[in-house]
Amino acid sequence: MTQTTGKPLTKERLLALYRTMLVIRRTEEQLARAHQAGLIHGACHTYVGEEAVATGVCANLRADDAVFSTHRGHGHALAKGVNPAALMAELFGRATGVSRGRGGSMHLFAPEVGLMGTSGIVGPCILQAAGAGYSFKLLNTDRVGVAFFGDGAANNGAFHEGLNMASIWKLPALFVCENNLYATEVPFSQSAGNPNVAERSAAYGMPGVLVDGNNVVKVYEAAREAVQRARSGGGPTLIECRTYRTRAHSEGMRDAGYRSADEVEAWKARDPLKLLAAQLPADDIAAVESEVKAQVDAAYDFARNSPYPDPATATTHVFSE
Amino acid sequence: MTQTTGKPLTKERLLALYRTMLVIRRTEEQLARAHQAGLIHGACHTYVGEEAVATGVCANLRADDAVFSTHRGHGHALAKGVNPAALMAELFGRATGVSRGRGGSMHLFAPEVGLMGTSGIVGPCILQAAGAGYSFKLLNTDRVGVAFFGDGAANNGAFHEGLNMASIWKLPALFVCENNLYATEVPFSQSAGNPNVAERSAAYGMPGVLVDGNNVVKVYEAAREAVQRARSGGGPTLIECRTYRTRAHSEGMRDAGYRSADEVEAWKARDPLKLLAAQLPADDIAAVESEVKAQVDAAYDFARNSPYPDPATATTHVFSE
Amino acid sequence: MRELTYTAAAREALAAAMAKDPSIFVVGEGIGARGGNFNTTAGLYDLYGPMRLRDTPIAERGFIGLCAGAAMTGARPVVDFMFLDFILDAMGELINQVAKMQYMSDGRLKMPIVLRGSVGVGGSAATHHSGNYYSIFAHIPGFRVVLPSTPYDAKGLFNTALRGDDPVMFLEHKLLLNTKGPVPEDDYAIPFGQASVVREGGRDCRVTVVALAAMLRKTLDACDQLAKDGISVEVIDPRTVAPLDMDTILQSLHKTGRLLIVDETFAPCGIGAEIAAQAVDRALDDLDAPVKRLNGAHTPTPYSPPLEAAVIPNAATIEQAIRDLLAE
Amino acid sequence: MRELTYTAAAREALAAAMAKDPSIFVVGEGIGARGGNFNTTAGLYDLYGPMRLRDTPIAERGFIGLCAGAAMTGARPVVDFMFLDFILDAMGELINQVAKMQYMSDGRLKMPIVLRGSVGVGGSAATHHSGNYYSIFAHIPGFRVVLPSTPYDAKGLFNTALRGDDPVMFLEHKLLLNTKGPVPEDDYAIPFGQASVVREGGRDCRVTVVALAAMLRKTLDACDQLAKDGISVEVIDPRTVAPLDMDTILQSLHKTGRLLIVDETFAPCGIGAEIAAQAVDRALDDLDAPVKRLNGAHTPTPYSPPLEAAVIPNAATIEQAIRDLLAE
Ligand SMILES: Cc1ncc(C[n+]2csc(CCOP(=O)(O)OP(=O)(O)O)c2C)c(N)n1
Ligand SMILES: Cc1ncc(C[n+]2csc(CCOP(=O)(O)OP(=O)(O)O)c2C)c(N)n1
Ligand SMILES: [Mg+2]
Ligand SMILES: [Mg+2]
Repeated sequence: MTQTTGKPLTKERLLALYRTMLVIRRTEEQLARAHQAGLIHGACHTYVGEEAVATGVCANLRADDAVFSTHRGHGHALAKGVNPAALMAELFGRATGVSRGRGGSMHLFAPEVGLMGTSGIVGPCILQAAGAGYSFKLLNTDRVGVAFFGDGAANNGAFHEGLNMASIWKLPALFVCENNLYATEVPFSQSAGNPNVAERSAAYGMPGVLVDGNNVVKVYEAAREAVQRARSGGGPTLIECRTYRTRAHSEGMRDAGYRSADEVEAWKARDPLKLLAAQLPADDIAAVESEVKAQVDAAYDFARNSPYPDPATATTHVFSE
Repeated sequence: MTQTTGKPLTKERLLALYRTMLVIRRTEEQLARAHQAGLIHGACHTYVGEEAVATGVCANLRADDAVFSTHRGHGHALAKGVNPAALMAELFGRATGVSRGRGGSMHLFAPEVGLMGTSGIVGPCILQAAGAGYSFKLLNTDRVGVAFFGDGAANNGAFHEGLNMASIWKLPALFVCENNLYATEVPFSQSAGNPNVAERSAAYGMPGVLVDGNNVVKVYEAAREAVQRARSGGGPTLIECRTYRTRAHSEGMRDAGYRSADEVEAWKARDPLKLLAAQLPADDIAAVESEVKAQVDAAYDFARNSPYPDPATATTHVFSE
Repeated sequence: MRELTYTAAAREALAAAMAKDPSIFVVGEGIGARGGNFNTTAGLYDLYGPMRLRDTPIAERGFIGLCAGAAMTGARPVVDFMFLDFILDAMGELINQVAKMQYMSDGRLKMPIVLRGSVGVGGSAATHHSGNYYSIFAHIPGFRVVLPSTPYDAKGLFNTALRGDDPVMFLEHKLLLNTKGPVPEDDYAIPFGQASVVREGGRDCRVTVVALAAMLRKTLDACDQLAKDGISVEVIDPRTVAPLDMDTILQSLHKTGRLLIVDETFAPCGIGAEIAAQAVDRALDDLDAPVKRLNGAHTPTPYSPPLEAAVIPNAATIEQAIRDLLAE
Repeated sequence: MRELTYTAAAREALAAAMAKDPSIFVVGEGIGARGGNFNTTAGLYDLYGPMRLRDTPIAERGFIGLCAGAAMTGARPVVDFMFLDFILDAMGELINQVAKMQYMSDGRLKMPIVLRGSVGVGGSAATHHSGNYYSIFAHIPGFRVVLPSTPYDAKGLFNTALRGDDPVMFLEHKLLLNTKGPVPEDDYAIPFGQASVVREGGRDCRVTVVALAAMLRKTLDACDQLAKDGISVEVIDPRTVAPLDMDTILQSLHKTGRLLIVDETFAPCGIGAEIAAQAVDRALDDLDAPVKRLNGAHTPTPYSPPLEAAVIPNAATIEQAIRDLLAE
């Protein structure tokens, strides 16, 4: 486990973090409503409750750093700089979507801002982030590759192979495990022989750190240190963020029978937005709130009014020419 | 790390261990000569230098315990009870081979004695041994599943997924890592972020033990404890045996440029047969030696004189009927 | 007759088999207390508990390898993938271990393992949840590959899968899971390798259509349209693609002289190519026209409804393909 | 002209490309200081060191996933599998990530990754080291699939592979690796999708044989035998199976009226089925006889020489198949 260091964050910085978390929250809430309204054609996994993780990590990244994400990727996309309008349009299947309607919730691509893709398959993002690290090192840049993934992915072979390679080759990469205690309805404590993900870093000879994933400042600080290490040739870091998804695994799915109401309430009481808001002036919070509301409303209108893609484009770009 | 306990082994027991190791050694040496003579049609990976591992582990197993092994599987086959004649015949591609000539060096099957198969692919044996454990537990038996695998396999996703499942379900299984320091010519220290395999057991919440893989008594004792634990419902164990292959990765391959002559000599000085022989009466050793020589000579004659399989059988048994 | 959904029909077969045979166990993600993402195991956990209904970590390669070991040592695993796409991480275990084990052990080991999962394009599932891999499994020796298209077939073929000693890929098209149909209560098994002539052509019928999985319903819809114009079509559902009942297809072709294969998945090296290749090898003289294939586009599956619709055949394109073939 | 081995020819292309383009790196087991199990990278480690010649752990899925990420971010990975069989653990990465990335990103990401390895039956390599997976990769959209049969083609096609931005499967039959042939020193590239008419039939030629990889040499041997009886055969090597140059095959078929596909690997849903299916679709009127396939047996590959020989075509069985087809 490593120690985080550095100066306390300014109010402006904290407000910016709050703003990003709020964009994610409000966008997700809008998506949830849109799902009920039948505007989303496929799956929709929200990030509600986990906003501090993407926000705290991505605040340390540049646009040319590469993020690889999961089925639960809206938050990573937004924190990395994807416009809520382009995200919503994607889930609505529109040509203006971030993936031009090809992907939906689980396949978000915005290489322009370093969102190199989310994946409907659990695991690959870990390897791809290591690969981005390889590329960045080979090409002598100081860019870093970042993987976000769930606790469920930590039991997958990709975790083992990816972390080991990143460690032996000292690749500039961050492995951010969002341990929300469940993979769909299966508790991590039941599927992991050792449910402390950060501790597993020892098996790879890599620094590992456990942070409160609902505390955006803690996440930010841990990521800052890891990013600095990566950029300066110090190699990869595993960061386990303990957090919680407060909505169902995916929209429209039942959310009962596998976790207690008390547990959900206890985590809601530790809502990452609430925790940060308590440290900031109410006026500022209110201002951000109305700004974000306007942005998300506009995004929704944009998405809803965007055209569907032309079926004639359904087979383009299978190959590079 | 666990403590080994139990009474010292009797002379008879030690001689039996010596005998098994010697059968492996002499069979391998014969196979190496046969390879040079062109009698072996495909690959041949010998177990010379590592005999104590298979011997010490299998001495604790019953015929109905299931062993799953690797490309370097001759030693496991012999220690589990396969006849040297059937093994040699297999490498010579004969109908009398343990796999009827279908497999050669890397595909040995003798379910009659619990050798459930060796594999030319690195990794699967780990999962299959866990699966045998699952089966044995489901069917309420006290049988155990055992995987032998190299250090190279410990970096493979199969290791991660297999050990984790065995641990969470407390399967009666042993995972025996034969850490001979190299995967072909790649040093384990270069390919593993943490080259202490036994320590990795912590990542799975499983007991792990490091033993001197050239000391058959140490291996025997560690395996005894692990087998007892498995049979009595205590779940799996990871055993790392540090050992060394003193011949080339495979017969006919160059064996230079990646390890020093000094290193090889130092390990030869710790030859597992020598170490055990030093504790036993020279007469007894000599008697075993001549017995084994006769057995291996006979095996060689049997194999060489066996018929090739009938080409008409080349496509049978793809399916069960 | 009683009607059941496709999923319920297969579950009935599974439940009956588990009641009889304690060596059967199911693994998958959420197939325990949750009863399966598609209700494939609903109710069974309460009866049999975790050893027989085992929720797994997200370790597809791992649990297939584990099931291989279990199948080699006396158990009968059923692997429930939810979406079959997740099987790909386990291709090494499947192709090099599961499919080869009986052969390599010269028949001394058995490999009674049933691998099931939803396949196919539909419902904007997008490219990681829309795969159809049956042509690949039919290419590799050692698998039985089953593609039921009705609840009746689902139960009968699942029964056969559970009783044999071979690895079976039991592939359930996602658009069929909730479709209903008559399913007898009794315990029947449909042998592998028996195609079903779903719609018999009349005397004057001049075209045979082979349609697989979800394409069957669309083809029958197209045939209803064509019937209005007095056009008769003989429709065959192979039901299993390995083994493939080519005889039934060739019998029909002998009668009609024309063959179209409608298959949602990719054309190149697909099961449609195999059927066409066997037709031109064994029945050239019966062919009054080229053998045609109507396939999904050779592209990953897009999400957005108009894009998704554009990459797979539908009743209208099937109807047109039949008309075009008849015009040849 | 200078003669090189197949492996040396491909290595020449790789060495020249690495000298020019610092974003190319190679990964594999023993491809660093050791220079590759088959000498595919001999000499390069001394020039470029470990960052560009990277020995990997035995983690095929892992390093392919890693290379996918590297290819998405500006590097050009070459994956050297030694035996292609080891690729199977990475099928999920290949099918769901590598092959789909360009499409799913709507062309904004490229996937310049070359995957190479030895394939095929021979030398008692036994079932885990004898795989041929090209029909599977041709089935899946998104791959270029290359099967060179001569040193000349190996260099020219490898050059094309290294210059494009698509995932390329570069498959080297193990029996060809040490074969020698003329290879120009200059820097030439052979476009994908151009079959080569290896042996032109005479005017009276009544049969076209498509032969792949190691089957080409055996087919030519068979043709030499047939020539003694005055039988002329036109032989075509597709060189790439995706894209597949069907036009060249159909042109020949138009001339000869008969088609045989000789392919070592499994028949069902194989590339031979695809060629036959396209022939009967597009050239029925040209067919004077059924299209025939001669394939390896549909079985895992056994080790023992007489068994191994029994599961693949040889010059004698090819000759017989041609005679039989001519007799139809
Ligand atoms: C390889 C693979 N197996 C199974 C699934 C189905 N699946 C989708 S999400 C999920 C749970 C993921 O859990 P976790 O990684 O903890 O992420 P979370 O949803 O909790 O954020 C599963 C099993 C999948 N997408 N990919
Ligand atoms: C999945 C896979 N990748 C690569 C190989 C090629 N290969 C055969 S043996 C070997 C080295 C194995 O090393 P280790 O596991 O340490 O076993 P050892 O040979 O040292 O006993 C390799 C890379 C293989 N057989 N399987
Ligand atoms: Mg989770
Ligand atoms: Mg080793």
